[in-house]
Amino acid sequence: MTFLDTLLQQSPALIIAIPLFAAFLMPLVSRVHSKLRNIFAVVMLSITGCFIGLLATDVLAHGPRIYIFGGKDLTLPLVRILFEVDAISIFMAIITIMLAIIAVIYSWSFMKEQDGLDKYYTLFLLVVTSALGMELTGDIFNFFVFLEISCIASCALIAFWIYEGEALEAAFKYIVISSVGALFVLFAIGIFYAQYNALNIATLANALQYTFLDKIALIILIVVLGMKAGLAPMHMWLPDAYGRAPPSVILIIMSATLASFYGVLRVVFSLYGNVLTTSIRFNFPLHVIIGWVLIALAIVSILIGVIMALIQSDFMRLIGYTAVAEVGYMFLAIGTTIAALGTSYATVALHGGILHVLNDAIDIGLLFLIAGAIYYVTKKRSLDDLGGLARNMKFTTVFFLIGLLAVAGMPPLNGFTSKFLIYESVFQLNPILSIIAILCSILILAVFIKVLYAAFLGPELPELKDVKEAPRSMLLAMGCFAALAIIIGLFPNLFLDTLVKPAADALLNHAQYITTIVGGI
Amino acid sequence: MTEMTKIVKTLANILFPFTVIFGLYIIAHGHLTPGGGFQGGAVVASGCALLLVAYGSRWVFTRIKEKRLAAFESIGAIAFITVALLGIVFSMMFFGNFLAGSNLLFGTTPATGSTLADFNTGGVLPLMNFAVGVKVIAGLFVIVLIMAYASSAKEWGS
Amino acid sequence: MFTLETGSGFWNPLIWVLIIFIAFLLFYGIRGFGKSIYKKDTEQTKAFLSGNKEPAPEDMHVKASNLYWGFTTSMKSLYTGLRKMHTGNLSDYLLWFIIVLAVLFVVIGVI
Amino acid sequence: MIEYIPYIAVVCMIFIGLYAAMFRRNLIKMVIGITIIESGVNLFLITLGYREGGVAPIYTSLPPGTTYPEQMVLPVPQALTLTSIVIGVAVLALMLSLVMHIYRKYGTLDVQKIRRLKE
Repeated sequence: MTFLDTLLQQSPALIIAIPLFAAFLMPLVSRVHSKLRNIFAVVMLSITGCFIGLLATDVLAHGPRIYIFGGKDLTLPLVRILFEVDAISIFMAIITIMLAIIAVIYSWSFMKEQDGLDKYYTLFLLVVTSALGMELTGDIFNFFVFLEISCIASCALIAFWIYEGEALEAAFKYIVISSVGALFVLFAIGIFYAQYNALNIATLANALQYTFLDKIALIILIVVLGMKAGLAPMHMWLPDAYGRAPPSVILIIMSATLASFYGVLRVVFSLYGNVLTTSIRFNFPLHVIIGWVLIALAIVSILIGVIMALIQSDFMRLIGYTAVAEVGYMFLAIGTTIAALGTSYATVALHGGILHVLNDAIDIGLLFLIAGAIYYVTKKRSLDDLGGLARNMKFTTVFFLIGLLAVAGMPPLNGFTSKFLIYESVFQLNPILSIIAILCSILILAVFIKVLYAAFLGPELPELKDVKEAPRSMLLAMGCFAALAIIIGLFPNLFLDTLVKPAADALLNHAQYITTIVGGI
Repeated sequence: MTEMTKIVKTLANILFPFTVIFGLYIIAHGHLTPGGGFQGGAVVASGCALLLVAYGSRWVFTRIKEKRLAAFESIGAIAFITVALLGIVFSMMFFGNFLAGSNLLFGTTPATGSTLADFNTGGVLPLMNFAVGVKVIAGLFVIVLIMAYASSAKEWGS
Repeated sequence: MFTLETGSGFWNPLIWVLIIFIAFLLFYGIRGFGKSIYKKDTEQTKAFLSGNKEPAPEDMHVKASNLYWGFTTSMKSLYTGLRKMHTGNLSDYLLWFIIVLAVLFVVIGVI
Repeated sequence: MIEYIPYIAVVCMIFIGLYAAMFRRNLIKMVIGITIIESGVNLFLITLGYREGGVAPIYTSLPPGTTYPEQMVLPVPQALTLTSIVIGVAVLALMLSLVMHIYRKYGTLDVQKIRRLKE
């Protein structure tokens, strides 16, 4: 057992332990020196990134890997907490750690003159830990605990600018919605434990008979995790929270949101995998009904997100509504996959949906960083009193152009690759859905053209005369996202074959997910 | 909260040590009797609430520094995670119970069936209980103090 | 290796960029043949306001909220409906959560 | 019928809590409503582990003559409830401190008036 093998074997636990350890070391480290604190945060996150990369190479090569907390081997009754790392969970972990590292680099200079930064970094690392925990865990109660930690920590982060009343209001709305939702998830977990006397996702999936109570649990899990991901009529907390939090915090809340989206995937594909095709309702199999429910909610959230984004004047709130529309695209792809389970274009839709998770994280992240840079330099939130920023904010304008083309799904950039896959496959399910998706993508382009004209072009405003370019670490963060957007745009197959296809296969054949645990006993 | 009369203060003086000792007892015997880090910490924090009610928040604030509580809280959390990481070092498993069965601290394995409680059992569990206890005591102290401070705005004249 | 195969179509970004680059060169060449009577900062570049004095550039800047003025006024009924729906009231957020829960209860067949 | 009463109590508490959270205008009453929902769900978890004539699952204080694995009450749901109570304390403390700050900034606790972030 070489040293690397032992590291690999322990990596699922270390991926959670290191950021947690760093989170609680932060108050002590920041007593020494503030610059040391920033370096400490970046170093700890990149170590976690290395472990995730190490684990990714192994999981993509040899299939799911289990990690048992506190016990050597699988013994019945399965009481220990299990981590089951799958191709889809390691893909989401890569996105989370990428967002976290870039957000730390960004907040290096964005948060320079704020105080209370050791609590900021502690909460920051707690949200990263809980997002990673939600993605790696194989135990449904452990998923609930990480969901709650991410709720509490990100709510405290939304309220970071405590002197602004709106941030407090947004944080209070977020915590009330999340805690009511999480209590319903706990109710669903109680239902599972009552019937199957197990908390492990694989044993539950194996034993699930889709009784009356399981229907209730399925609905509660889909609705709550959909609300946490920002699905249609329950999306209203998202523009409030994204509009009023510091931009590096928004990146982290977005990774928690994508972890909830991963939760929906895990519930529908793995937990209810066996019963999706067998149980009948209105003489349709269950997967058609769930698929069309998700598609309906997705179309509503795309329409609401885009139409509301058009009339916004606050820049960050406008991107919040676009984020709701982008989550709608993801659920549209997942809904098509579930509705048309087993057909060829279903797997293409799943590839599009999973790739769109990565692309959306990069594009919306880039736009939030740009909005943060503008707020940092001009201290103005509303687009009405901005103008002519392109003159002295050259790099930010170039990054904004890349972000604009990417989020609207224009060809050379990464938004197009995943939206192209989604359009192609959704068209084969029902052409009208694809038409609505394309039109709304054009409306997103219109929204950001408005921002381009209002904020960047136009004459020089007198009060914005002495505007300087954003500091270097912000430009570095924006540069990373812009480079990633171009690379994924020009070489989609690189990411599609190595990361997205194994992740889609891991979701589709849920038997492998179950046998790694149930078979092992 | 404003100060209370002399009688309440003397009663608080008598009661406070007993609540703290009772809370520490619950933390220490977490692996034997019902209780553990969180419940014991809550009992000790109720002692702090007792002091706040009896002596008023201004007096308590001069005695308990918020900075030191934050340090205690992170020390408790770091102790918990180091014990878990030591599980990897000694027994190749995160949260591994490397002390159980070894004749080191808390090492003896208890006999099955209804036996008398033996404090020296449970391996890593008591250590984790102590760490969680320290963290919860500091954490709940801070919550009680901040709530007292925020709700008595007129007393502080802010 | 670089083409993205979806069941019913394909997409190759590199060839697309190549074509756009060639088209750009072509366009630049054609532009060269145009008459170069355009001189900067002369009467040609002044906006024709039928003799009125040109206001200061700051006031000419169209603000963001009235940029899509036509679109928003034509969709006036939709927008007033959507604005009323987004009340920002926390009780309504929970109400929407319960409504979606109830709709799904009916659709997925609990009641 | 007698063993269904805790489940009926759970459903009633969840509905009362939801009613309070949704239709009460005072923020603090909403927070109290959420605590009621939380205790309802905790009651649900506890009643799952109930055993007829059960004994607390602690070896050292077993009353004489109990066959210990069968008559013991299930410890796992109690562990779940304990974690849920710990999380409930944290969420409650956060919500109440936010309510205090909101009162200081908005001057009111009426949820209808705390609506600066609308459409």
